[in-house]
Order: sequence, then C-alpha cells, then structure tokens
Amino acid sequence: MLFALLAGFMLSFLAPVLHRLLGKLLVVPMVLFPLALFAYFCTQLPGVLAGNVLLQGYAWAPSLGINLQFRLDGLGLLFALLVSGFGALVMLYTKGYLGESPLLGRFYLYLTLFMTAMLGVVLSDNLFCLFIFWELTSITSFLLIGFDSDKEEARTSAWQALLVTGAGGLALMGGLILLNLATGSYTFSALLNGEKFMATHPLYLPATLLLLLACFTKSAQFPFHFWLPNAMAAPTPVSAYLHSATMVKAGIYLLARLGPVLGGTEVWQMVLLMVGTATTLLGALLALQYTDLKAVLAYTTISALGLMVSLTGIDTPLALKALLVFLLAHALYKGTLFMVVGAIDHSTGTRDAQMLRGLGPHLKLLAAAATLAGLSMAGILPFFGFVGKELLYEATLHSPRLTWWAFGGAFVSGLAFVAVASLLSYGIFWHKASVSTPVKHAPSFSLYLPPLLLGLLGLLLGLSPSSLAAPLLEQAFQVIASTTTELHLALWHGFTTIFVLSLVTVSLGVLLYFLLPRLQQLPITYQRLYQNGPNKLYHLTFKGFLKGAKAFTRRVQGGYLRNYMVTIVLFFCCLLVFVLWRDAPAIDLSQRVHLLQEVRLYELVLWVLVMAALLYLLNTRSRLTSIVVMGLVGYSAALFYILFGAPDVAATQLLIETLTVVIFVLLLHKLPAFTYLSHQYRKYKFVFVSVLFGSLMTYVLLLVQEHAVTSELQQFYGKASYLQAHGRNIVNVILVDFRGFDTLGEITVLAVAALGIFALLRLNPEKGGKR
Amino acid sequence: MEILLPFMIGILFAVGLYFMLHRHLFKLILGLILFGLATNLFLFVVGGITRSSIAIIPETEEVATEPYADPVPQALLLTAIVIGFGIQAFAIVLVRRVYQTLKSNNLDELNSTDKT
Amino acid sequence: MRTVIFATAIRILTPLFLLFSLYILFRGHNNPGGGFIGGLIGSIAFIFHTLARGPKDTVDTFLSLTLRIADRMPGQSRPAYLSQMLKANLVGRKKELPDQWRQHSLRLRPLFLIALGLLIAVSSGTFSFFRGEPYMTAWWPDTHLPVLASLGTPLLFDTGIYLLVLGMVLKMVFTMSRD
Amino acid sequence: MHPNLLLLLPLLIPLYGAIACLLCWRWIKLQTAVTAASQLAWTAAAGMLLYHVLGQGVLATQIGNWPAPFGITLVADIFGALMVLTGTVTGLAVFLFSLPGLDRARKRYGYYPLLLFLQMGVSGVCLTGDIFNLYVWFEVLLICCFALLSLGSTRGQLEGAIKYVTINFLASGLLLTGVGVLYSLFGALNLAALAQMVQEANHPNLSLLPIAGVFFIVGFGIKAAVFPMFFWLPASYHTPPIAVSAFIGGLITKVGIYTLVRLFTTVFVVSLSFALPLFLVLAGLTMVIGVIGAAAQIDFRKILSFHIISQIGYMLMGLALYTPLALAGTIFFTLHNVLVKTNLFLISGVVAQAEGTFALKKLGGLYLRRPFLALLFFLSALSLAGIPPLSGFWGKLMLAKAGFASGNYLIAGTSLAVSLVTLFSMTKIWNEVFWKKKKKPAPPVKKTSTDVLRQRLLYLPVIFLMLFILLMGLYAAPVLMLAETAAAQLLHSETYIKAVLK
Repeated sequence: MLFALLAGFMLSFLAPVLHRLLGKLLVVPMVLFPLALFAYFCTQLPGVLAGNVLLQGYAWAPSLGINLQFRLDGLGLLFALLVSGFGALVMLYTKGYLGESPLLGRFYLYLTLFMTAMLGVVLSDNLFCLFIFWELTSITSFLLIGFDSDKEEARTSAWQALLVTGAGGLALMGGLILLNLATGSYTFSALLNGEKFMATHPLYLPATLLLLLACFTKSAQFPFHFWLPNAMAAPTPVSAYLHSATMVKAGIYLLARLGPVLGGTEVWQMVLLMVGTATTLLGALLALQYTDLKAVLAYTTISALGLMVSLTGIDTPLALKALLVFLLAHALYKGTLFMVVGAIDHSTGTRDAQMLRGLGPHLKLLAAAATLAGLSMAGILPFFGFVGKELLYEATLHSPRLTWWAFGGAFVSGLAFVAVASLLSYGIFWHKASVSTPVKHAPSFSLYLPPLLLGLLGLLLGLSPSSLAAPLLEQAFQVIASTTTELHLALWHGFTTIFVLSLVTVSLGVLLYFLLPRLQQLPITYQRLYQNGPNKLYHLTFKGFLKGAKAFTRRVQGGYLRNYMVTIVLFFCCLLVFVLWRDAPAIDLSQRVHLLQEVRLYELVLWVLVMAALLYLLNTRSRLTSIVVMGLVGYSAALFYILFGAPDVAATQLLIETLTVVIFVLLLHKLPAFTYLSHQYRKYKFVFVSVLFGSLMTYVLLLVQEHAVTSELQQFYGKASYLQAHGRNIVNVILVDFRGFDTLGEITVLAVAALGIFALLRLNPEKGGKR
Repeated sequence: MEILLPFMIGILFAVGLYFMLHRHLFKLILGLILFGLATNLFLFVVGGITRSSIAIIPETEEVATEPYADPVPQALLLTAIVIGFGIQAFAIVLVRRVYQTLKSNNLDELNSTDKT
Repeated sequence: MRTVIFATAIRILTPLFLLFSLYILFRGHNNPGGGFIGGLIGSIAFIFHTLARGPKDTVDTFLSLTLRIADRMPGQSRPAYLSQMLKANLVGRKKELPDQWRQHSLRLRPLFLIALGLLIAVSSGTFSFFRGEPYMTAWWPDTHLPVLASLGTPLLFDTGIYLLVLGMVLKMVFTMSRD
Repeated sequence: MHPNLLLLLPLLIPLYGAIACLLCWRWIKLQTAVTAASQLAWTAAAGMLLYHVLGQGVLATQIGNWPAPFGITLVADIFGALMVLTGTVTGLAVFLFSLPGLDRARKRYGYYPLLLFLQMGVSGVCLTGDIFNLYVWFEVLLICCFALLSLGSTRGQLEGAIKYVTINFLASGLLLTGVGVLYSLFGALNLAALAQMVQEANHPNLSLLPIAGVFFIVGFGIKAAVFPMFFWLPASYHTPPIAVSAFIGGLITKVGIYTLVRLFTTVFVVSLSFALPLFLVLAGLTMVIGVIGAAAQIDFRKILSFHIISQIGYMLMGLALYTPLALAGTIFFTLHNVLVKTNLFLISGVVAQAEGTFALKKLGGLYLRRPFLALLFFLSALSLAGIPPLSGFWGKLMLAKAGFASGNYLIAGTSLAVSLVTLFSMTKIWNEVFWKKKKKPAPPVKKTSTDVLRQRLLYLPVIFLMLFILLMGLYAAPVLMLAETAAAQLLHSETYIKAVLK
C-alpha cells in the first residue's frame, strides 16, 4: 500500500512535466493510474471478504510513535474502491472539462495528490499517519478550489475552506494527542483490540469533543457547513470528487472508525444526533432556495452528510448499516449529478435552474445519466437509493434517543431530495418549455461517459443489492459495529410502514417540486437566515480579527522607542521586585554603617563631585557643557578605580574617556545646532521608571555585597600568575593568558566597530542599492 | 565607601536611563554613555572593592601577597569597558548619521519602520 | 588650535608618545599597562597630530613612505644604481628631483593595521596546536632580552592587540575627520 | 581529530576568513573567493564537530591549557554542535544568495568580513562554556548586527538601527551586571563549575540565584525577542537587504533561545520554580502577540519578521515545559525554524528582485509566471505553519504533545491555535503574491541575459535550503533522534559537568 501511495505522489509531481511532454495525452497515464489502483484493491477483495485484515507497517519516526502503518479492512477497502474508482472517472471527466486549459498539468497534479492523500486517510492505521493525510487533503482542496486564481471569489472561498478545515485539522491533532495519551495506543488496530476508552476517563470528554469538531468541519456540519457551498467556486470535477463523493466523507469515515472506540456514550450520541439533524434540516431547506444548480447540489450534500452524522449518532447496528448503504448510494448519485451539471455548464455556459429548459432532446445521454441518478436520489424503487432510504427511515424510527427529531430530519431531507431530483432529472431536461436553452457545443465523450457509468452502477447495485454490494458492506459493517451480526440487504421488504412513508415522501416531494419556483422567488426569511448565519459570522470574524490585529499592533508597536524601553525596564523591575520579595533576605545596613567612618575625605569629595555633575547634566541645555561634564564623570570613575586598586582599569577608562570626548568633538561640532527638545509629556512617568530602576540596582548591589564570597579564581591567579604564566601584573596576565579568549572576542568587537563606523560614514544611501 | 558607592551607581543608572528615555538623540547618546559607565562601576563594586594592594606581584615575591584586590572583576571590567567603547563609538556615529540623513533629532519622529 | 607652537610641539611629541606607548605595551605583563593601554596612548598621539594638522598630514608624516625610483641608466652598473637609489631615498629627501625620477608612495592603511593586529593575536594562539596543546597555550622560549625580559606568545598576543587598537582608533578618527 | 582543534575550527575559520577579507579589502572578487572557501570549511568543520560529538559524547577543550574553572572552556554537546551546523548551512545559503543578490556598494564596504565575524560570533556563543565569555561573544554578535543592519545607511535602516542599538545596549548592560552578580555570589564564571555548585546544593547563596536569573532572563529575553521585550525586532529586521535580514532574522534570535536553554538547564536549575511558570506565560503571550502582529502586516518581510517572534514563543514553550519531549521539541523546532525562516526571507528576496517591491498590494501573479518559485514558497510556508509532513509539523507535534502530557492544556491549545493563524498569514501571502492578478502589470522590460542568469542564480540557495527542509520533514527520524538525545543530554547536566571539569 505504501508503494501505491508513493507512486501516487510521484506521478502527481510528474504531471506538469508529463503535460509538457504528452500534451493532451496526459489524460492517459492519469486515468490509468487510478484504474490500476482500483484493480489492485479489487485483488484484495477476496481476502478482505473472507474477514482478513491486511496490516502493513514501515518505520518512520518510531520515537514519536508515528509510523507508516496501514490497515486494509472492510471499511478501508470500501472507501479505497470508492476513491480510486471514482478517481478514474473524474480524471477522465477532467479531460473533457478542462482539456484546453494550459494549467491542466497542475490540475492533475493537485487532483492526483488529493486522491493519493485520500487513499492515505482511509488506509492509515496509525492515528498520526491519518492526520498527515487528512491535512494533505485540506491543502489540496485549497489549491483546487482556488484553481481559477484570477477570480477573487475562488481565492476567498479557497482560503475559507482551508481555514475552516485547517482549524478542524488542529482540533484533530489535539484530539489524537489526547486519545494517544489516554489510551497509550498509536494505531486503530491497537485501539480496537485494547480496552474501551471509558467515558469516565478525564480525557474522554475533551478528546471526543476535539475529534468531533474535526469531523464536523471536514464534513461540513452545522455551524461549519458554510465553506462547502462556497467551495463550489472550484471547477466541477473537483466539486464532484472532493466536495461530494470523497473528502467531505472523510469526517464520516473517521466518525465510523472511532465509533467502536468512543461511541456508545450519551455525549457521543446526543451531540452527533443534534448536530447531524440540524445540518440535515438546514441543508434541505437551503437547497430549495437556490437556483444555481451547483449550490443546490452542495446544500443537498450538506443535508446528506448531516443524515450520515445522525446515523452515526443513533449508533444502533441498524443505523450503522443504513449509514454504509446510504453513503455508497449518495456517493454514486451525487457524483453523477455534479458531473451532469458540470457538463451542462460546459456546453450551455450557465447552470442557473431558471435559465435551463428543455435540454433533453439535445443532450440525450446526459439526460439519461441525470435521470438515473435522480431516480436513485429520490429513492425510487429499483435503485440503490431506495435501499438506502428504506434503511434510513427504519433506523431513525428506531433511534433510542430523540426519535422524532431524527426522523423529522430524515423525512424533510427526503422531501427536499425528491424535489431536487425532479428538478435535475425532469425539470431541466424534459419540462416543456417554449424556448429551450441553446446548446453551444455538444459535450464530448469524456464529459458524459463517467456520469452515465455511475448512474448505471446505481441502478445495478439497486437491482441486486445482496450479491454485489452486501459482502463488502458487511465487512465494513463489522469493522464499525464491532459485532458479527449479519447484514442483509434487500430491495423489497414488503408493504411495510416504511414503504408507505417512502411513498408519501415521493408524492409530497413531487408536489414540492412544483412549488419550487415560488420558493425560489421568495428570498425572505430563509435567505436572511442564511445571510446572518455562520458564513456572515466567519466574514465578520475575519474582518474583525484583521482590524483588531491592526489596532492592537499599532498600540503595541507604536514606534516610540521610549515606550519600548519603559515597558522592558518595568518588566525587569517587576521580576526583580518579585524575586527579591520572594527569595532574598532583607539587607541589614546597620552592620555596615560603621564603614561610613572609614570613608576618606577625598573619596567623599569625589562622590559629591559626581553627584553635582549629574545634577548639572540634568539641567544644562548646552551641548558642549554636557560633553565636558560627561568627561568629568568619566574621569571621576577612573579615579575611583585607581583608589580601589585597579590602575589598569583606571588608565583604560581615562584614555577611553578622552577618546570619547574626541569623537564627540570630531563628529558633533560640525553639525548645525540641535534644537532643544523638552521631555514634554508624561515626564513623571519617566522619572518614576528611572528612579525605580536605579534604586533597585542599588538594592541589588547592597544585597550582593553582603553575601559576596571569596572566589577561588582569585587565589589561583594569585599563585599561578608569575610561576606559570610569567607575569606579575595579574590583571594583564588574565587578559592575555588566563582569559585571553575574552580578549580575542573583545578586539573582534573593536575591529567590527571600526568597520561599521567606516561603512556608516562613507557609504551613502545613494550609492547603496535599494534592496 | 562600599556603602556610598552603590547609591552613586544607582543614581548613575537612574540618570542614564532617564536620558535614554528622552526623545532627543543627543540625550540618548549621553544616556547610553552614562548607563555604560554605571554598568562598569556596578561590575567593579559588585566584585568586592578593597583598599588593599593592587593585584601585582611584587618583584620580591613569587605569588601574590594577601591581601590583594580580586583581579578577576578588574579583568572583566577592562574587557567590558573596551567593548562598551566600541559600541558607544558606533552609537555616536549612528546618531550623527541619523541626524544627517533624516534631518531630525527627535526620536519621536523616527517611527516609520514600525508602521503597519 | 593650529598655532605654530602647538604644531611644532606636536611634531616632537608624537614620536615620543609613540615610544612611550611601546614601552607601556612591553611592561604591561609585569606592571600596569599592556596592549590596550599602549595602543590607546599611541593612538592618542596620532589623534593630537591629526587634530592639529589634519589627517592627510598625519598619514603623510607617519603612515606613508615615498620611494623615489629611477630607471637604470644604460651602462650603469647594478651596485652603482642601487647606491644611487639609496642615496636618493635616504639622504637628500628635501631636494627637488630630476625629471626621470618617479615617486612611488607606500601607505600603511589603518585597516591593514587592524587586520594585521587581529592576525597576530589570533595566530599567536595557534602555535600551541603544533605542540598538541589547546589553543592559546602560552609558550615561553628561553630567551632573555634586555628590554623585554622574556618573550612569549602572550606578549605576541598583546602586540596584536596594540596594533589593532592603534588601527581601529586611526581608522575611526581618519574617517570622522575627513567626513 | 583532537577536540583541541575540533572545537576551535568553527571559530577560527570564519575569523581567519574575515582577516583575509580585510587584508584584500580592495579586491572584492578575492574577498568573495575567501568567503566562499571559509563558508565551505566552516560547514565541514561543524559537520565534523557534530560527528565527533555524536561518537564521543560531550567534547571540551581548555583554552590556554588552564584547568577548567580557571581558564575558559569551549565545550560542545549535541545541541551546541547542531546549532553551529544549522548556522553554517544557513550561512552558506545566505552567502550564495548574496553573490547575485546584494549590491556592489555594500560588498565594497565590508559585507563579507562582517558576515564572517558574525558567524564567528555564532560559533562562539554556541560553543563557549563560560558565562563571561558568552557575554563577549554576544557582544560580537551585537556589534556585527549593528554594522550589518545599518550597512548602506538608508533611512529605514538608520531608524531601525537606532532602536535596535538602544534596546540591545540595555540588554548587554543587564547581562554584564548579571555576570557580576553571579561572580560575586558564587565566585565562578565557568558554566560547569556553577552547575556543579548548584547541583551539590550546599552553597549558602543558592537562594539568591534567582536574582541573577532575572538579569539573564531579561537580558537574553531581549536578545531572543520574547514578549514583552521584542519591540526592536519588528522595527529593524525588515530594513536591511535580504542577504542581511535573512541571516540575522533566521539565526540570531534563536541563538538567544539557545542560550536561555543552555543556562536554564545548567546554572539556573534551582530557580526553575520561579522561571518555568514565567516562561510558560511569556511563551503563550509571545506566540499570540507575534502572530497577531503578523496578521496586521501588509508587507512580505514584515509578516516574516513578526512571525519570528511568534515562533520564539514555541521554542520558549518547550523550555518552560521542561520535559525531555518538550526540550527535544524546542531543539527540533529551533533547527527547523532557522532553516525555514531563512528560506522564506530568501524567497521574499527573490520575489523583490524580480518585482521590485515587498508590498503585498503591489505584488501578484507569480503563480502563473513563476510556478517553481510558487512551489518553493508554498512548501516553506506550509512548513512554517506546521503542516504535515513538513518539518514544522514535528516540532509542533512534540511541543503540543508535551504540553498536553504535562497537563498544560492551555498552552498546548494556544500553540495549536497560533499555528492556524500562522497558516492564515502564510496563505495571505500566497493569495496576494502568487494567486492574485497583478494590478498594474509592469511594462515588459527587456532583460539582458546576465539579468536572467542572476535571477536564476538566486534560486540556488533557496533550493539548497529547501532540500534540508524536506529532508528534515520527510526523513525526520534521524533528526528527531538527534533532538531527543540532545534533550536528554541537556537534562543530565552531569555529563556536561564531567566533560568540562574532568
């Protein structure tokens, strides 16, 4: 399986190159590859049907428990077949839809990459491996939605989809980490074989909620559904493949996978049921509002996804059975319908339901495909959709919780499905119209073959559900239900209540179809509901965030150096005060008062001199005086050094002070006079900060003086300086020998300073380049 | 003197910082220099100051005779002074250059690079 | 500042200062002093000179060497030519030159001093590698010279510092005063 | 090779290179050749160092042959060696970029020697085992950054440099006073010696250690651009040419983080009860504020600059959690971030060289015109946002997992949320620079063949770094192993102490 995936990655990155080489023939390898995958998975069928689970593992990052571990069981195989088989058809369809685009190579790149990633999602056994592929599907979806990158709408929609699913991805990551921490297992196999993750575990609730969040965003559940209709900005093959048949079902897949581990609790069931049914209702209601056929399909997809989530939430074997059947049926008919709409769009240039009339005679094969799919969608008798709907009604009616809520959702969406199916199969093709929409050019072979095949498959599965679909579905069922109940699928259950309900649905649904034009003309409450819904909220958040970020950044990074300094210094002072308060003993100055008596007069004079100089410095406005007084302070410091036994330091200080004054004189005396600027505003704030800082430094100094230790370095240097290092001036010996390395760094600083000054003064901006 | 010097250093720090918080470029430079001076003195005093003899081994001896000033802070201080000089020199030139190029000595006017 | 007396005094004082700075450099290992202080004193000498007479004069006086070169006359023997060159360069520098002489100016750039100082300082530590010891291990060969007492790699290191400091200050001051 | 030489080479090679550059100041071609040779040799030396450290454990050499607490020690453990190696790789890439990507005037005024001095400083900081020596190398870094940031003296550069200089000067002052306090209280400067005193836990002044700690937290916090001390970074990092800001922006703040990790795993171990919660809070705030700042920007380079801050938060978070996994996460994240951030800066440079601007509004349409550049950017950007399986994912995963495992749900959740906003900013750049149609298409300028060649050459360093990023992501196991061993080594400071004090 790893090799299949690797081949997919390789092929996808080769696509642009192949496009250059092969031109339009690019489609051949791109279709053959999914077909080969499909064939490969078919060869695995017998083994899986016999109940075997194929496990493969390759080490990747073993220390983190992230390995390329794959697991092929019934559920995985079902999805893998769906992904690869559907993939082949979509690849073919793409040729008809985008065959002329110069970016075809890139499109195939993203599409194949997506297919591979999606296969990775459904085949992964390792939790984080799944996560990686999951994120990859989000990324490829982003690139595909924004494929028409010139259009602003495409860009914003792509961005929206990425951010919503990306947020979900992060929730998934958090959830998986928590799951891993709580159970200690890294793979689904281990999770399934291990003890059940008990609801009483403290991490159960956060982990479950995070994982649910991830599934909801991916599968476009309320209130995160809004990205899906917007994602219809993508080219139609993408909508058919990613946004109806495969990627959006990744959430359902994960829910089904995790069901045996997390399911069965009240939280699980209630949240899923409530969110699922809400989504179902919302999707169904909004689907009837739109005239853009892709939007209509998108909302029915949302509705169907909601149903699937509710089914997972009902959590009975029957519901899980219904889930699988409905999922398969939905993928078949919805993919078909998307492709049909795309083909219509391609050949007529519009996809507005109100503009499309009487297409049937011109586009016979498409009409046939649409009719097949529509009948399946409406749940008419010999189609697979019928089997799905029967099971759906039965499962919701036997829901252990919120029965009527769940059934109501299923029923309303059933109505909407029938209406939409009538619109798509009957309304735009066969409904009598005075003027039929002109067809610019007939769709090519690759545009109508894939939907037709899919439509036929829907019929085929419906006609003989027990022999074709049932075996695989049963294996999948056993994975998610973790029971060994047999799965019976039959087309005809007899004349039961359910059947009556089906009939009622169809007839009411057809009635609804005739009311559709009116509904569509009433952009009243529902539209407002939509406009004030989560999509609006998203945009508000988006704009608000940007605005807030700007305002905030302007405040924080205002450009005033002194505010920066004040913040930093205050932060330092706070930390220091806290630490001093917490750890340090109080200083006891009384013991050191006697030291005052030892102060000699000249020291005191020097001290007073420095103070006076500083005071003068604070008050003078003259530049030259300031420089002179600065020099005075510096020389006083040198005197202090000399008084306390540091002649080398004193000499250096003296010379450097002189140099500084010289530099000042050299540089600043030629400048025009500086204008005087007062501290102007909030002067006291700065005084406060300065005084606080100064006094803290004094405090620390006094404290540390009290606790100073005699260093063993002093003794060592005293002994070794002459005997081992041949020098009597210990300070100098330290500088050039004991710690000569410091000096090396120090002279480097000097050299760089000289270089920097040279460049600063000589290199003019005019001479320098802009970048 | 050990007890008086910390106060002087504290005041030096305070004045230095106060100048650094000034919006005048020239005051900023004065502040940097004063702050550097305060830092150096801090290092000197915190290493322990004595009036005992300087850290030079007399011609007659082979090892230093106790008591002698701890040479380590002095050596560190020397390094620090020189490094500080390099940086201060650069800063002075930078200020001059800023004044020359931007025609302003008001720090509050130098906030174009932070604009969002 | 540029009075005659000051300028003359500077001319005499500068070499003295330089000598003094060298003295400070070499006594540093045993007495207060060393490469830094020496280098700074030396550079202050140059600074006063520059302040008094401008950077160009300082460079001309101390940091550049003008060679006088003439082509060898046909038939002139090699030793005679060499002695003529030496004479022209060493003895009669004030005299005006005949036409066929060219002036060739060698300048000691402060940047070169910096690089040289850094090179000497860094390299003084690498000798120890050849003896299998860690970097900067001091090496004191058994030599006793009259002025320098003993000679070792730390002294070489200090000399590097001296040169670097000298070069650095000169570079800065020349750049600034020309600006 | 003997550690005596092995540990010195990463320092001496750039230094000798810089000296050689100074000696041939007038001849830029010669300088270029010298720099190229130094870069290659530096990389080789760092690689050898890592190889030996892996084979023989922590290596140490005593400068001047003075025994450990008295002289200066150079010491390399895995983290240090890894940092140097990452520095060399980015150095090589930036050098390659500067060949065609930097103007001649700046090269004539010492770009090459300054770069080499800076690289020497990086090696020094990463390898030194002495606190004062650390300060000295930081000053070398600092003055090199000053000079490089202002090299060219454009208005923006000068403005940024003034803020950079002032705030970093404050940091240096605090560090120096901190060293003084530490020396006065413990009488030692050698990190290993200090660590030993702390471990033996009978020193009378141990309770005062946090006071010194505060000086270092703030000092290195400023250097590492941690909230609330980051202001100098967004003011200055985007002003110089890309060949400068890529190296400084990519590497130097991480060196600050490296130092914090080093100090708080060796010396300040007893003050952890105070420091770790503080770091945790600061990490969260740094992440959030950095990323909010980035979201507000509309300039390619400014977005990248603000993101540096945000990612510093991640690295600090690993230190704050202080578990083996978290530290390994910090190490991995640091390495990854140096490479990716440098690469993104370089890409912004490639874009600007072609389009003449960094402003998102004026850019556009590169998706169609330069698909390969788009791919390179997309991969780097996703890696920065931590999208699997690229390199950023592993660091993020380790940090988040460590956060959850230690019960710090808030910080782990914040780190995940912040990565979403990072994704937002990165896709914003993608939308504006690559997808959007350019508003005013520039009039077609005739390009000479040298121009075309120059632009092609600019891709070279980007591809070079991309290879490393991809390798780190797709073939993560060895680097993860390295990070984990390095973290284990950090947490068992006995080996470090033993190697130094012998």
